[in-house]
Amino acid sequence: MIQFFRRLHPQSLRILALAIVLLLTVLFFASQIDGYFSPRMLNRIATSVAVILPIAIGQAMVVMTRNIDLSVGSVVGIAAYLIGDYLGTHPDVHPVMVVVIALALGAFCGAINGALVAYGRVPSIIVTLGTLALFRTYLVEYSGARSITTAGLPQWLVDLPQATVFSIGNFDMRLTVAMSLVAAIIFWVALSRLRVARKLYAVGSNPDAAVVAGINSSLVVFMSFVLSGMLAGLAGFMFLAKFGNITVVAGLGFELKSVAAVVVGGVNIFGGSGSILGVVLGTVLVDTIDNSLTRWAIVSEFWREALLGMLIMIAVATDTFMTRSFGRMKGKSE
Amino acid sequence: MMLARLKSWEGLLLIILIITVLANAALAPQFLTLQNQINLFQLSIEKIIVALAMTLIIINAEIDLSVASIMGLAACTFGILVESGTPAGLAIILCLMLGIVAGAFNAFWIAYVQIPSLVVTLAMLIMYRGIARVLLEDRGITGFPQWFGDLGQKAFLGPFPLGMIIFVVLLVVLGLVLHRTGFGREVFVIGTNAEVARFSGVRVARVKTILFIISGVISALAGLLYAGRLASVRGDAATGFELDIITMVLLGGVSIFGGRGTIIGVLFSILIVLNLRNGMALVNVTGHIQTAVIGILLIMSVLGPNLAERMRSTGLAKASA
Amino acid sequence: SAEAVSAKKGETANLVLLPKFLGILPFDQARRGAEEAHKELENKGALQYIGPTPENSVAGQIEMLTTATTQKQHVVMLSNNAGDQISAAAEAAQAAGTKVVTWDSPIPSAKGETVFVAQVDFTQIGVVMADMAHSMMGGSGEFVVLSATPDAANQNAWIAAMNEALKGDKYKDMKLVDTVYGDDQSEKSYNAALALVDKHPNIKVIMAPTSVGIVAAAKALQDEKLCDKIKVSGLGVPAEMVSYTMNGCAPEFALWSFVDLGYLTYYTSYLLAAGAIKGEVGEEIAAGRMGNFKIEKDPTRAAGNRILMGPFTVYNKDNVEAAAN
Amino acid sequence: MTAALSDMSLAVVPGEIHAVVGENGAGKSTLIKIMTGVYQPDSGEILNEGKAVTIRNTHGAQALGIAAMYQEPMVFPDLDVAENIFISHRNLGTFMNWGKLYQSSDELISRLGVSLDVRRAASGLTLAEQQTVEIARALSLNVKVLIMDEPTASLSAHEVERLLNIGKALKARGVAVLYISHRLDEIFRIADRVTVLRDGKHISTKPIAEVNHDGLVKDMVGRALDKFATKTKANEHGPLLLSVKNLSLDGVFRNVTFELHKGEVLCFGGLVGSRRTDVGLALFGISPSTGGSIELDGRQVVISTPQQAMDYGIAYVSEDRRKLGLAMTMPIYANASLASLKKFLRRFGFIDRAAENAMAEQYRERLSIRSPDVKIEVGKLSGGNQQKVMLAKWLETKPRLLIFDEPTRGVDVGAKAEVHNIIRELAKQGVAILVISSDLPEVMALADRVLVMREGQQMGIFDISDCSQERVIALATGQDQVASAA
Ligand SMILES: Nc1ncnc2c1ncn2[C@@H]1O[C@H](COP(=O)(O)OP(=O)(O)OP(=O)(O)O)[C@@H](O)[C@H]1O
Ligand SMILES: Nc1ncnc2c1ncn2[C@@H]1O[C@H](COP(=O)(O)OP(=O)(O)OP(=O)(O)O)[C@@H](O)[C@H]1O
Ligand SMILES: [Mg+2]
Ligand SMILES: [Mg+2]
Repeated sequence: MIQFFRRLHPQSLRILALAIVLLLTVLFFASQIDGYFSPRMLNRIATSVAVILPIAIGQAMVVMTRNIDLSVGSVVGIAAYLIGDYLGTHPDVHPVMVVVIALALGAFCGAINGALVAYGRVPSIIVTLGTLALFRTYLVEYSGARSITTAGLPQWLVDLPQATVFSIGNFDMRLTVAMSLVAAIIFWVALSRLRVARKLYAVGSNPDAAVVAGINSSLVVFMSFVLSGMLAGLAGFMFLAKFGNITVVAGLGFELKSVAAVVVGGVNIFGGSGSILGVVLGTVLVDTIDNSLTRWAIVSEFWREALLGMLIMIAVATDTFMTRSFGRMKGKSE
Repeated sequence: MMLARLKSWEGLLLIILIITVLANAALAPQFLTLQNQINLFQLSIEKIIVALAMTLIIINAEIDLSVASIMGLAACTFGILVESGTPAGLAIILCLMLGIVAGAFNAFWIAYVQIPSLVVTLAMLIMYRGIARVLLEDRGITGFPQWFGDLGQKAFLGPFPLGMIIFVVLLVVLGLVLHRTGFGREVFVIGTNAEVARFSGVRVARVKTILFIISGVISALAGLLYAGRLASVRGDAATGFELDIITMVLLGGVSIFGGRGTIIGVLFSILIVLNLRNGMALVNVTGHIQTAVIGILLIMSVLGPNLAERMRSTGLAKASA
Repeated sequence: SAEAVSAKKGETANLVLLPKFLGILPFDQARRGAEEAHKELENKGALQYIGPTPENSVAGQIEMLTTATTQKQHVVMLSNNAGDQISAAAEAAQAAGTKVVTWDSPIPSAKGETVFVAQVDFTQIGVVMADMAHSMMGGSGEFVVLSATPDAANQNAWIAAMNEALKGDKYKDMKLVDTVYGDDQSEKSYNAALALVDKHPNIKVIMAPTSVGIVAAAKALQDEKLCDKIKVSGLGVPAEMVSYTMNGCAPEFALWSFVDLGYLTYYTSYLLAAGAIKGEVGEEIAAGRMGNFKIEKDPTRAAGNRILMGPFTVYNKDNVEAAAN
Repeated sequence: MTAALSDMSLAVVPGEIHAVVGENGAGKSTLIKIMTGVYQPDSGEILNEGKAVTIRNTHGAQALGIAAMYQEPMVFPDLDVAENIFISHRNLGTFMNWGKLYQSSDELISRLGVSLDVRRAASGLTLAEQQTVEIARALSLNVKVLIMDEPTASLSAHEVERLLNIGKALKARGVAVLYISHRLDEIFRIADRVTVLRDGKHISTKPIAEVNHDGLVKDMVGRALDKFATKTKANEHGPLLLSVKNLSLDGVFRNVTFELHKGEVLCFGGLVGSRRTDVGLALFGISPSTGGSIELDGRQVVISTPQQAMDYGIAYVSEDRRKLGLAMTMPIYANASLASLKKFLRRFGFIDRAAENAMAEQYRERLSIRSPDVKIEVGKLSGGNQQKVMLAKWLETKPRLLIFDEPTRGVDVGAKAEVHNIIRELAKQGVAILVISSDLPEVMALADRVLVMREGQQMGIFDISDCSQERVIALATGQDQVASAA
């Protein structure tokens, strides 16, 4: 046991604690909800997580550089709406091209944020509070109050949420879930293995030292926003596919949801540390709580939000206490 | 040096404010009427009152996202109490105490367990709102005593309603506390570097606790004003106010990283936002555009000086080369 | 009874059409109706269409109503999203001479409201919802409601009316087991629909009296291939619902014309502004192409007057395609 | 605004150690920041191998083979030691090879003769360990010019020795070393030439053979200064104030026992990481002890918060002024009054700004803090002057027991003498003083008694009359045990 703690990196301690919290949460709800351990439930949570996960990953990268991106919800809305609109008039565009357009749209929005933060030297919370409103306003003005409906979308897109990569028993690995997972894995590997990606941590960890170490901090911050926007664009695409009916409020509130997932996932809100694995666990944890509460028979609709807030707090507190006591055990073992 | 910088920030805000007021007066004939000037404050009175408390919190390098939910919770609790026959006076006191409890609960996690305030108050934003929802479910409550509604709506002192008087009093009191007292100094030091404060014997946890309690009780007070002004409450009372409040504080030149900012700057920023919104509304600009304009102003107010500074320094370098 | 009051063209009436928020189709349709009437009546005044953002709807509506009062607009046409919270501002408006005509969603206490232009009779819509559920469920079994927000006054009134109707003998084998809220957001409504399915395995119908909720629920059930077991019904826009009606996910739903609602609201407001009517019970107005309407006491609220537009259309396989185009 | 640096000329030659000295705020750090591209010069040029070059940023400097260790260690707390070392390397491939990274860093670290777990996150490193990381980082780059800005400021004799050896080894390999230090003895030991700066101006550059201690000091300060003497006899002191018995903190230090009288100076000697700081922190209530007892005036006390310590009249001048000592973006007066704010409070908790200013002004004069007035942000002062502001903060609390942790870290000769005078003066006034210092000459100059620690253990405590630098080093490194075993 002692040896085990000794070998763990502090970041791994955090993830271990988080995994235990997730496990406890799942066990608790399994005792409360009939048929909780079913492929169907797994599918529900997986498809729900699939949309928010890319956003949370993007948010995590921004937070790691000591910034925050409050505009992601509006970017999701813009991407979902504009692509839906575009497909209404160009139904024959190749699916891959559609995804590329979604990423590019998101990246463009992210680049605006990134340029203002990194080169304009405006604090990110100010920039993204502003663009949160600006992007949404653009969408409202552009839409002319029209909604995107499934009727205007090509069939492949409407069928996409059901598209299954493979099935294990009754559990279908849906394409959107697979896309999200692939994105998570790419960024997980990149952030732990790719040399340039380590600069993200360096810049967040000590900006002054980053300058002295010859790291182009501005570029790193700029890129983190571009990536965050790009991933929000991807989420916008999945949002469009999954929900089909897009109004101008699409994605409203995703900013706080993604920040919640990121901080529950153990990314230091003051930058410099965090891992994609943690973000995945955090996103899954928050979404599991949310999805389970709506299915918990004894909880009335009106209690849900109060319990959600309470459970998030308990999860964060438990995770904090566990990480600290693991840290102490590790300390003693050294 | 720092003072000069802050002064120039406030100078900038003052110029923007003057331009806004002049433009409003020129474009909207009704703008300068007394009633409109009072309305302009009244319509956002709860937000601007809470913005004062938020100023202290952000200078302390913390954030309180739960303010709007505490406002809603206090308003709903008041509704439930009055409905169940509690005298309104007693209900007011109980609701203010509820604000203290909510603030103290935030403070416990932030100051003593040391979980970042963004995380704690994000969870509490959801939880306090949820409790308000539990209290009122899908109902709205009206039928408060007449005097309570009057306090929220009618002139209280001269032509001014109670909310405006509370705002001015809090502005002066919190301004003095922040800029003239030892407590205010500690708020600044903790915001600059909490470890330095701790190593200098400042009771960091205590200062933070007091701040979050102030924030909680002022939010509750604002929630009650809201209930009075609208003479009714609902589970969604004050939803989403937190971002508007934070916007006002940041536009006021308060650093989101703590340690810098002034009450005067925030006052100017509040006046700018209120006047701008009012002026745009009077010339029939719709809600989205109003929000977008405030957003642009927020970004430009920081970007503009930054760019000017950069041009000046590169200009100097060229001149000397 | 007295003659219906006709509108005199070319008067000056400054009117504001204030929806719950901007950016969704029904409100835009109401605007089209109002603009149609505006042209028709050759109003020399202005018609403003302004609205708040969805996340700031309550405060925004109050702010805009107050501003309209300051501007001395003649009438504000309000689709109220603030419940009774707006009544203080509405009373202030009335006191300053700005009339408040509500449409789509009234002020529950009617305080500060001149008259409510009701799209349908709220009691009747309750009965229709109960009937649609009845026919889809074969008269027995469990069903649920997926509403907008817990604070949406009109949805709450319709659900209350439906609950009242369900007490009738005809519906004695039907049980409403849950009411949840999708906040008029696609993603929340979609997830809420799926959660309902999991939580109540025996339900036969999801009744969604909101145009956002009903499509989201239909899409969710279709995606999960549950349409043969569970049906969706409620209030929806034909253009958005057509595919689900045709494939049987949502065999029946109802709606009225928002264009007509805007048109009628405009006529009412114009006449009020011109002083041709006072908004009192018994007055009758001639509303252009829509014919004559009478102001009556609103039987669905404790106080307040209304003009009942009606009727509404129940859409199914036979008529939805025509309406969608 | 006056220029931080003007008319500066400096030439460094391969295979030479070139020392740069000057008072605090003379412009030494500014000079090297220009050389490494952190700042841009307003005028003048830099020649590299005879060609004029513009160094736009650190990369430009690195490309020219210039690397620097800055005065304030620049580490990334969230990254581990190995990554910290190799962060600015560019040609290590696209992907991280963690195994190789750890291996190379291990090698580098052991070349420095230190033991440091390269997998550790840098957040827990002490200042000295951070400095080790910086040295390793500079070494890992194939440098032609290595600039060291006060590398020994927080090192103790043993580590200084090692560092000087590294410097000599680099010189032998043909590297030009620019060496900045306030410890003149080091300069005489390793420098080939020495440049003096004063008030941002170049004063002189001479071969080391042509200068002596007094001459150098005169160039730096502009006047002659007494060299501080080694004490041989303890001063008279007053009654017993503090008695510490078997003080322990689990896993950190144990069984520290000493007595301290009013007017007495007790110095803690030992190697970096020997946990002297932790003893200080325990006495100040930052990390309260878990065992043993503390008696003040013969009464047992429990100190579990800094406020309690301060109420007992204890003050602690931290070794890390940037992180723990000063609010860098706040003015001098606010920092100076911070620990004694209560004194300046009037009715309703209002601050008496006039009194506060007067106090700050008084310290500005007394400690000769170089700054036009007391409204200047502390972060804008040079390192040594910052140190003095921190001193002012604690002196103003009028403590009975004053704990100095590396009180002259980064302080120039003149100021150092002043600080020493202040410490002596305080002792004379009856303040009990505890000095944690890695600077052995300083220990010898100040102490009445010396306590030596090693790896969290008290190795010995003795009177200054029984003390020599050799004895302290022997105890601190454990050589005495080796000797007695042999
Ligand atoms: N960021 C800054 N802005 C303005 N002036 C500065 C800044 N940093 C330093 N200075 C000023 O420049 C001068 C030179 O400072 P520098 O840090 O180079 O001194 P130094 O010789 O390294 O002193 P020390 O021995 O204390 O480290 C000082 O007068 C200082 O106050
Ligand atoms: N930011 C900090 N907050 C609290 N404690 C700190 C901080 N930085 C350092 N310390 C404490 O100071 C100790 C450093 O003291 P160390 O163990 O190096 O002994 P030392 O003999 O004082 O060595 P040195 O000569 O480097 O000061 C750390 O172990 C740690 O407990
Ligand atoms: Mg220096
Ligand atoms: Mg130390």
